[in-house]
Amino acid sequence: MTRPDETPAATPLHIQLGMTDEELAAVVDELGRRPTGLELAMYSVMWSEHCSYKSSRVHLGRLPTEAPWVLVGPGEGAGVIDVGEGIAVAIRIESHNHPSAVEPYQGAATGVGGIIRDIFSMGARPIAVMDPLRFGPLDDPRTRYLFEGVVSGISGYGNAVGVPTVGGEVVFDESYAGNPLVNVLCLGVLPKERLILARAEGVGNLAVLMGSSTGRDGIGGASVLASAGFVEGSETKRPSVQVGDPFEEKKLIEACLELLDAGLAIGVQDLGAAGLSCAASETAAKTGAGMDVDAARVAKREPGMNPVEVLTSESQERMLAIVTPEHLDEVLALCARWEIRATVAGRVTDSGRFRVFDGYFDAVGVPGENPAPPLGDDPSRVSSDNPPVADVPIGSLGDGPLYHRPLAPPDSLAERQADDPRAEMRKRFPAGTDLSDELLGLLASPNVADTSWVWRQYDHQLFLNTVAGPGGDASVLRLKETTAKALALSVDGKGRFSALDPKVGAQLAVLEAARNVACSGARGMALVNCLNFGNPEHPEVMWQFSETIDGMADACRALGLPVVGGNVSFYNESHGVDIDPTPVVGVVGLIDRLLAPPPGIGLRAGDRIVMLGQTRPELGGSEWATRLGLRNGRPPAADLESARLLHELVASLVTDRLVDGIHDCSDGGVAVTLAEMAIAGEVGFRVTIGDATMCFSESASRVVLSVAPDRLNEVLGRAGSGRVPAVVLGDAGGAELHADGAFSVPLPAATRAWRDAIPSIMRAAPVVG
Amino acid sequence: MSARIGVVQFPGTNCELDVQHAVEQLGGTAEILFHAERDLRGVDAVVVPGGFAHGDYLRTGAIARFSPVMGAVADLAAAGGPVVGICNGFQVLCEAGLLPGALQKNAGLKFLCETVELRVDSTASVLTGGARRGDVLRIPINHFEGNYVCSPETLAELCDEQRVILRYIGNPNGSLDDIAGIRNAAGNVVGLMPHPERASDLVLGSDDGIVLLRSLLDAATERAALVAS
Amino acid sequence: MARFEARIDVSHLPGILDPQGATVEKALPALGYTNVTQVSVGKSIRLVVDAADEAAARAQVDEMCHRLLANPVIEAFSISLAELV
Amino acid sequence: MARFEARIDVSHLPGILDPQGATVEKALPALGYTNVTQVSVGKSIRLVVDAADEAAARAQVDEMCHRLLANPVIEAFSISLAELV
Ligand SMILES: Nc1ncnc2c1ncn2[C@@H]1O[C@H](COP(=O)(O)OP(=O)(O)O)[C@@H](O)[C@H]1O
Ligand SMILES: [Mg+2]
Repeated sequence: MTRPDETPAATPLHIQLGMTDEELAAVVDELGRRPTGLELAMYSVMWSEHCSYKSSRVHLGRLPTEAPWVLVGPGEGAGVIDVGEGIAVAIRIESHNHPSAVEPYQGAATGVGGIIRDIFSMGARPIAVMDPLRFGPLDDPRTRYLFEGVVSGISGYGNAVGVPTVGGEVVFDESYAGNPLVNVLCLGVLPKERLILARAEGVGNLAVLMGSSTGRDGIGGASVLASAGFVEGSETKRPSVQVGDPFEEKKLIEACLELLDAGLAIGVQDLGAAGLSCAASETAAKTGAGMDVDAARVAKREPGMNPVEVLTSESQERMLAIVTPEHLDEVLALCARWEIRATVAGRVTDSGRFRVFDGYFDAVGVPGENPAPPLGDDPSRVSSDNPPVADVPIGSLGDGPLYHRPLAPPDSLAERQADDPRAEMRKRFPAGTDLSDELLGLLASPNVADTSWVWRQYDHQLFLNTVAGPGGDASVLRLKETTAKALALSVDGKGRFSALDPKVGAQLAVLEAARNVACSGARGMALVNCLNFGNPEHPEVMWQFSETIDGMADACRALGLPVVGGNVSFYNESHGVDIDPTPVVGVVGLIDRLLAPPPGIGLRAGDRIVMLGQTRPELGGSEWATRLGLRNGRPPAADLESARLLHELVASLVTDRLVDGIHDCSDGGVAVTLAEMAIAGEVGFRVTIGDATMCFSESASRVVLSVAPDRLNEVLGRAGSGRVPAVVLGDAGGAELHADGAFSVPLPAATRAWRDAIPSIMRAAPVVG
Repeated sequence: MSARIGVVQFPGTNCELDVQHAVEQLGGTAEILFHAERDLRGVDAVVVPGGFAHGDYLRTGAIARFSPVMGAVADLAAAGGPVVGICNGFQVLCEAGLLPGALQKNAGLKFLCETVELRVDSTASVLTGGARRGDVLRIPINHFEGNYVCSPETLAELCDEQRVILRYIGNPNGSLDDIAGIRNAAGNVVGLMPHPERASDLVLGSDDGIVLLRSLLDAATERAALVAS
Repeated sequence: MARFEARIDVSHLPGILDPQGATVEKALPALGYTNVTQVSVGKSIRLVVDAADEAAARAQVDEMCHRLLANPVIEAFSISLAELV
Repeated sequence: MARFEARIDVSHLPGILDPQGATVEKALPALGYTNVTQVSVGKSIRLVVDAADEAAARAQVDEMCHRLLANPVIEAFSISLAELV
């Protein structure tokens, strides 16, 4: 465990804490003296990549963040948008990649716990979680162990804390074999007047620490896990594994929301990375006030914990509430009712400094009691001439270094882009080849196959909002707080495309999420991103990052989607190899009047099948090419304007109930889209698509519709006036998946291949750590 | 007059608002009873809803059954008042000894959230009074510990006295004799793993749970009349 | 007044099936362990209790097991005590 | 070939949070037990293994704990063996 007092004398402390000599110099400069051990520990965590965004900040500014309905943009616990009728929605996404690689169950569980705290710390009731997940190939036992553990962790924590997991993603690709990606999104609803920010102001007001006791677990978690790349074995990190307690968090949710309803808090902040040092200093820094903290007032889990451990511990399920002394008793009573610990750990000052004491508040009469010391601990000394163990300018912790890291495209990129899979595919699959086995193979690919093995383990129905749960395009949640509004949510990432062109890859991720949302009849309202990248000290990685930001910014502008929050995860690498750049986006859309569930993805017998959008011979980065070992080429083009037109048309077709079934084209191309629609509708089809390339191309901005014959003309007419290309592919009916000259597969065979793929792999040979 | 249903809230309970919503959609009134309360404020019936009371730590329902409110719930049950435990509530009623048996981890050792088919096997209970024997209902389950077990003697008793009110068609969790829900001898205390409140609105996929919730409301109304007279 | 550490071993009653034990047992052969049988998974609870003497401590722990720590309907328990000095 | 019964006691590593133990401990005073501290809840696994001798049996059970029965990242385990005759 990285504890300053335990580390070998050889390497200087700041190096052990992951700080550079320059960063230490900056601290000395800031303080005009050498920092104390505690001060150094606090700076090391607060200035870590994870907390300070020191490598990414210079780029993130290029994202569009504004729209009239945005109430809170990036920079707070969560983004907040106004959905009307006095109701607002808070949303945020976070990564927990490294902890999940060390201990999949607890890593994922504490990831869920952390993102949920971000949401209710804004005054919102968390009502939905989504979990975009990425692993190595599923035939590797280590991957099965991680997959099983992560899914169990999300299930175990999310279900018990009482927040439904309504959707997500699972992707399996060799790029993530050594470094899985576990991202979690949370969404909450609140009456606008309950919105609260993490602010500490008013000299003499008190910082009440609520929830779990503070332990040695997770000390230095942020700096060690997020700054140092994830290393094989990782023995050194194991002691900093965190165990989540969903029961404690559930009580915290109820207590905090009650606190805010009663108007008892001035500000609320969750304790996350850097624990108390971050929460206490950040809240006061935002108002230019100061903060005194007394480590002796913090309830400790273990005997003999020193202030360094107390201030940097990242123990889970803790919140900080800023309250006035008059309200203290009420706050403590409310916490007692919910059976959660609450202790006065800090006091707001006007010193402009962050000061940490160890036994001082009693002496100077700060209200509140010292918690009972853990067994074997001697009560901490108390004296009024007890000097601070840390005393720093309060702003300096939060305003870490800013790096303009060098950028350079990977040398191999041009070569990879030039190497298009098409020629090779034509060789392997000359015109007229029967593609039935190719289709069956794709349906059985874990990237395409039925994911219900995952989401059946998640409570995805709690709160009676889930109108469309996992298994379709976007998830749809009704807002019972409103007359008839509903939200649509989708998370998507396109790492393979990003690897071939990070700018286009980012655009394609935004387009797919927005397209999914449009397919449920919603209008896109906001986007959050989770940017999973390799080592920022590699110029290629920073180039990929910069390109990603530009691509995402363009796509968001074109679609009118403000970016209301995000998260950057660097150092996703193993054995020095960086993961494919993997921006994951979550898009939330609004349905103004939800009168009946959206049509869903199923075909209806007797319907005509219509494709909106244009298919081009685009196989670069496609599931089909990748399965056959071809990972090169260019990703599909991302035509932003035609995407915007498509989304508008599709949303109106759905809200006007002109289609019986609708599904967007993504992994595996239109052939897979049609197969999924057939499986869902339990009916076959006869269509004309074209050759293998046309069947499996992953051209963007395409949607397949199941349309009643008597509505066909209206649909085609609307497409025409909406300037969206539309073709009739054929008809739904029978028990055969048939495409002229391409494939012909019995529906039961397709259904089995798709449904059994993941369960049978997970049943085979039990997973081993 | 509309029946008043009390919905118990332990720390960790999470379905209380859903049950309240569903009851009110059906024209009943429902109020939350915090676990620390000792009296039931004169409600006509009690629902112990789903969730994770006390985190399900140690055993599901093990700690919850000692909450002050449970004394009053036991009194209501003894007096013939309707008491229904849904999911975690079923587990609590078993731990409290108001219903026989116990619920263990699912046979597959996985949490299961899915819609299952149930057959109504007894209508002699406050929850199935309005249903017909043999009716098949599509209602979601949402549990890790729904695997019903009891001694052979208890099972024989349950079967002989037709106290199994709901059975799974296609047992999802390994429950003994496909048991999804049982009642006490008098029929006023019921426990079931499936969530009727999650099947109370077509926009959510099924309204097969309404017949059960209605039966409960009717039983509560009867109880109210009885107490009044 | 003396202080005792109690270890309580909670296991399934005979005849009550044990889903966890069964699953583990099923998993073992695929891991190359073909010589393992009768796997059962129970709980092991540790606590420290202050009491006048061992008899009093045992009586209290036994009562705690009956009331809370074990479920007599499906579980058996055994208690071992050690005085802490 | 001999046959051994193994009892494996799985507990939390020091410093690793034990929410179950903490919650049980908090619940006890309400039941009238005010003299109980340091409650922790772990797993107790029983199994029967056939092996050449005790050393072989112990080696295999230890390996099984590392691979499957315990999670060395957050759990400690101790093994006790008894030959069955
Ligand atoms: N890890 C997961 N957790 C919950 N739901 C998931 C997960 N992975 C996939 N799903 C659900 O399965 C469905 C299909 O996922 P996906 O194929 O990624 O959708 P799309 O291709 O339309 O983005 C979606 O409804 C998604 O929410
Ligand atoms: Mg889709």
